Amino acid sequence: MLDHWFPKNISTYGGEIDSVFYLIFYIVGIGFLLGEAAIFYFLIRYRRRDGKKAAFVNGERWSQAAWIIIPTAIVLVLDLWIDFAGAQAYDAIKGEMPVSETIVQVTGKQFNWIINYPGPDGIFGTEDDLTKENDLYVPVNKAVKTILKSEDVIHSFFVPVLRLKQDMVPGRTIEAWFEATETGKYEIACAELCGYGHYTMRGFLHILSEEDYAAWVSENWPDTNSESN
Amino acid sequence: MSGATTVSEYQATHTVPGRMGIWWFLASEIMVFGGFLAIYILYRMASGGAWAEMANHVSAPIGTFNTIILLTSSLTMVKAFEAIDNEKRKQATNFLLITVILGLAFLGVKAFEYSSEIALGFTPLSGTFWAFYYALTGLHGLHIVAGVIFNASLLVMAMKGTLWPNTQHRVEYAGLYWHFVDIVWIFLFPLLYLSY
Amino acid sequence: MTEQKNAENGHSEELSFWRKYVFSTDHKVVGKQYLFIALFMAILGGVMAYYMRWQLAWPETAVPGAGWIPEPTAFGGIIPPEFYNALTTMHGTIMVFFVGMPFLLGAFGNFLLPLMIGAKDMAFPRLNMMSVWTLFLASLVMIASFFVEGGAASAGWTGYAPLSADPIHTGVTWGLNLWILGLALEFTSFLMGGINFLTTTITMRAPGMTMYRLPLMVWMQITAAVIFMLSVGPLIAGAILLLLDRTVGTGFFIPELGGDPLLWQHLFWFFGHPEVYVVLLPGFGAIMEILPVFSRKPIFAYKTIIWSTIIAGALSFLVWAHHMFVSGMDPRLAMPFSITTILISVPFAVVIFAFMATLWGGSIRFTTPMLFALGTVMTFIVGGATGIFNGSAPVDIFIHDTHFVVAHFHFTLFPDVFLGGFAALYFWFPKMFGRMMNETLGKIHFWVTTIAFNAVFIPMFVLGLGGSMRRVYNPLQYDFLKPMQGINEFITYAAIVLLLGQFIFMFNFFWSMFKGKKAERNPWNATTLEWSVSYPIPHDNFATIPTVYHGPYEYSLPGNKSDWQPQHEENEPVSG
Amino acid sequence: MTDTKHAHPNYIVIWAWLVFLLAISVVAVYLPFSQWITVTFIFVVAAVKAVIVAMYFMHLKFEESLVRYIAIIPVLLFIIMTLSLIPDTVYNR
Repeated sequence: MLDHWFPKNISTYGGEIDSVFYLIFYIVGIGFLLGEAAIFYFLIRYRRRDGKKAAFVNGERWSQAAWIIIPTAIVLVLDLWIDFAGAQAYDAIKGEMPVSETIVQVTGKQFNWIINYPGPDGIFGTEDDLTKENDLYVPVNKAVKTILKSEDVIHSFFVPVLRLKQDMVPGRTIEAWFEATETGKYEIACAELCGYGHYTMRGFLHILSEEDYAAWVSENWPDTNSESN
Repeated sequence: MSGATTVSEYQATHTVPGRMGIWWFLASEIMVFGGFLAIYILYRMASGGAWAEMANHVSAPIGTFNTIILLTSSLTMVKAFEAIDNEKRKQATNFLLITVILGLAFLGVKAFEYSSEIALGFTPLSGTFWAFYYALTGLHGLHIVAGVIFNASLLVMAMKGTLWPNTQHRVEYAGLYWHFVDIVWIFLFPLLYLSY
Repeated sequence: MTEQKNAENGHSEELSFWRKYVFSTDHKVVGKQYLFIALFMAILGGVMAYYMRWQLAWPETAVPGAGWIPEPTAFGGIIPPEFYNALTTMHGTIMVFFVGMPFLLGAFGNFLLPLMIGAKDMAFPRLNMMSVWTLFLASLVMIASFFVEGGAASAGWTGYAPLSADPIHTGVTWGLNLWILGLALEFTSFLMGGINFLTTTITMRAPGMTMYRLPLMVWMQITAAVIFMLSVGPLIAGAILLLLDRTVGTGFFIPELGGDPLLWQHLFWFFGHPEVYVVLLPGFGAIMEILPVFSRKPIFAYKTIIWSTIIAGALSFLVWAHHMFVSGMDPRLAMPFSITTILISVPFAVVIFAFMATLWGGSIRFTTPMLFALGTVMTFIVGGATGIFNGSAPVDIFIHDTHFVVAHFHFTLFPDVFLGGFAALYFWFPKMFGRMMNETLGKIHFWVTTIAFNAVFIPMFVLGLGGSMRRVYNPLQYDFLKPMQGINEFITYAAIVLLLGQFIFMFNFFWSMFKGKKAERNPWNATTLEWSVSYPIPHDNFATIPTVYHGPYEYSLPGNKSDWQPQHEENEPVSG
Repeated sequence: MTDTKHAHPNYIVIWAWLVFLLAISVVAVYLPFSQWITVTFIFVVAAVKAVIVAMYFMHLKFEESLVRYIAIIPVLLFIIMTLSLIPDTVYNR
């Protein structure tokens, strides 16, 4: 049932995020149901009846306070469990960035994504750079490093299927990576309010198979490609 | 302050409402100036010494002179409070007068400083250091203005004799505020004038 | 009572209409003024919510009831994106700063605090009057910002720089300047109020009213005041610098000129998270008064609750970066802040468990205030629980800035401000206006509000998990959001029901004020001091300052025949 | 209104100390120490001056503990905030 909630996941680390979510969902969900059930039970069981006086329990004694200390201790343990699972997942995503051959620079500006490919030499700022708007082409099953920048205001590079979201801050260079496991054409969205055209900031992520990607590369860099061959 | 009669042996505090209120006010002021100083310190650290060139153009002697003025005005303010505690009205009035004059002197020196800096072309738009310089000293200056106005109103009351017997404790509250503004300057001075 | 007046309050009889009802220094009148400002601004915020919801459900169609808005703000009821962004921004700002705070802190704090501690008025009555008029001015400035050229602020209620720092990015010029000024005035107003609350509570309690005999409402008010006072300073500093960026042309938050946009976010959230508790705690305080009264039981673990909320307040200063997990800040900061964030659920768990334990063994009466109080607790649990998802750094990568977050904070603030606020209003209405509110209408209002509220925001969680971004003008732009448009339409229907349901309240409120059943002095048999004075309460509250003999929640004491023991009566009350 | 008579120390001596501290911090700038030592020194001196003003001129020394907490907690909070912002604002830009 829960699978319907999320968009499709085609990222190598998307599963980690989803599983931490499920972990929290089950822990919190069970706690939630128990809590609400207890309240409902108390409300029915202890509703006002004629001639029945309420108990005088002020919770000042330890034996009484135990009724809230023990559940709180359980909450604390579960919190630490969630923290621990979260820390592991976060480390896998944001910790060491894997070595990647494909590097792309994405620059947000009102209201477009400018996508720079370094070309075969792998260096930005040389002649063989290629600039596109809103269309990002990457190979499947390869770690891709994105260098995120912004020209004017804060944007947020959001690819739902990759579980990737990273703000682009003007004046800073922020790196993020992903590795897609499926080919296809997916949407890129801006997730941070960036002005009146915020909602139109839609881009496309084209995940190409190895052959298609090679074809795309040779199409865009015909000369250098033949040299390097 | 109509309710001040309820201070009784049941209270956990012996501080009267006026002083307690001033201290809470100062606590919030500490956070406002603290926020300002934090932003300034962080930017200064991030600039990696690039501001030193800009900071070289403020005049440390004038800043030092102004610091002495403000420290002295704090002294006269607290002396006025002492005089009030000792029921020496004439002395209290005199000390209040000196405090007001010193506060105005501080503002005058500051105005001279501003005008000479602007004459040299250093405006709030001349770089982040200058923007901070004008923002920080400007906000501090506004506090000084407020303090001078408050002190002057107390001075007028003292001269007319209406400060006693019900409102003389205001000198203490005005003093607390005045010393706080002094403390802010104690930090602004090395931050802006010395640490290049 | 009039014979006993002394020189100090003798002037209260001769006051003109203006001094009595408009420029009054009486904390009870000031509290009511806060109440009316809050209710008026709530209507405004609610209408904005309606416009936004309509646009999200049926994008770019004419909104019924928006035809009056002149061009170029709207076009014959069709809302353009600029205005939509202004609506989201102003809805957030108004609901948090001009409804939540005035309603819970301003109205109930001012009205109840001196009564509850047995004081004749606030420590600084004139400062109190100034605080409400500053808020009034701030509200005017906020409303005026809609009418200046370029429209109202549209950079989000968080006002992230550099979108907010330079008019060229949004096209909003004076609208955003006025937004900053309005906020600054609002902060000033509540700083004045906070100083008053704290000083009054510390120095002016009645004989016998020790700190551990204070009603929890008072404790929550002063804790909130301290939190506000300590957190707002850096944001005031930041706001001044932002205003200088916009008007003078400095570059404190503009990267090309050497500024750092992320520092604004740090400053905003250093204030922003504590601010949530500033709004939250007084609402909880009201619940803590109401639950014992209608369970006829002492609140469970009084001191533990006090210290839990103080710990939560202290922790709230150490969690701010959880709003910034994907902001591009140093990623090493994320996990420490994630841990503190999730740990903050512990003190709140204590409070919620204490609420539950208070119900246990009680004799529960389901009056309207009690229903609202229970509704607050039961829906707030959802808000608290979903906070764990947001607090977990990896999960937040996906759900950040989606409607999941929107649903989460509405699930914390709506129960607290509106359900809790309504609970308080139905409960203390007899003391404020001398009459009872209609119970039947109150119960209908409760069920409509609670059910419609859940129908609005539970689907919104699903929307957020589907990836739906917040503040998006037209969700149909994105293919992956199109299948979920049905949810959006459902939410809008529910939101309309929620808003229409408030007419029941408005009718009940104004009708009861003039035509309601006359209230007895203590209609709920409550123990705290405010119920020891009869309506109309004179300017100086108590003819003689009461002496306090008991804690605030001595219900169903074992030796007593009646089930309540007023704080100011040494022995058990004669009339059961 | 003043509930208790304050103890009044000799304010002129305190003022003399403040001016002396001001003088050595100004002089320190011109001494040939490394920048870090100088900066640390002048800020330590500034802190000492602030404490002296607060303790004597503002009578914090003679106040009850509650008032001292009101004064100290914001200062601590300011220090915590500044320190925890250093990793991001200073080194991550």
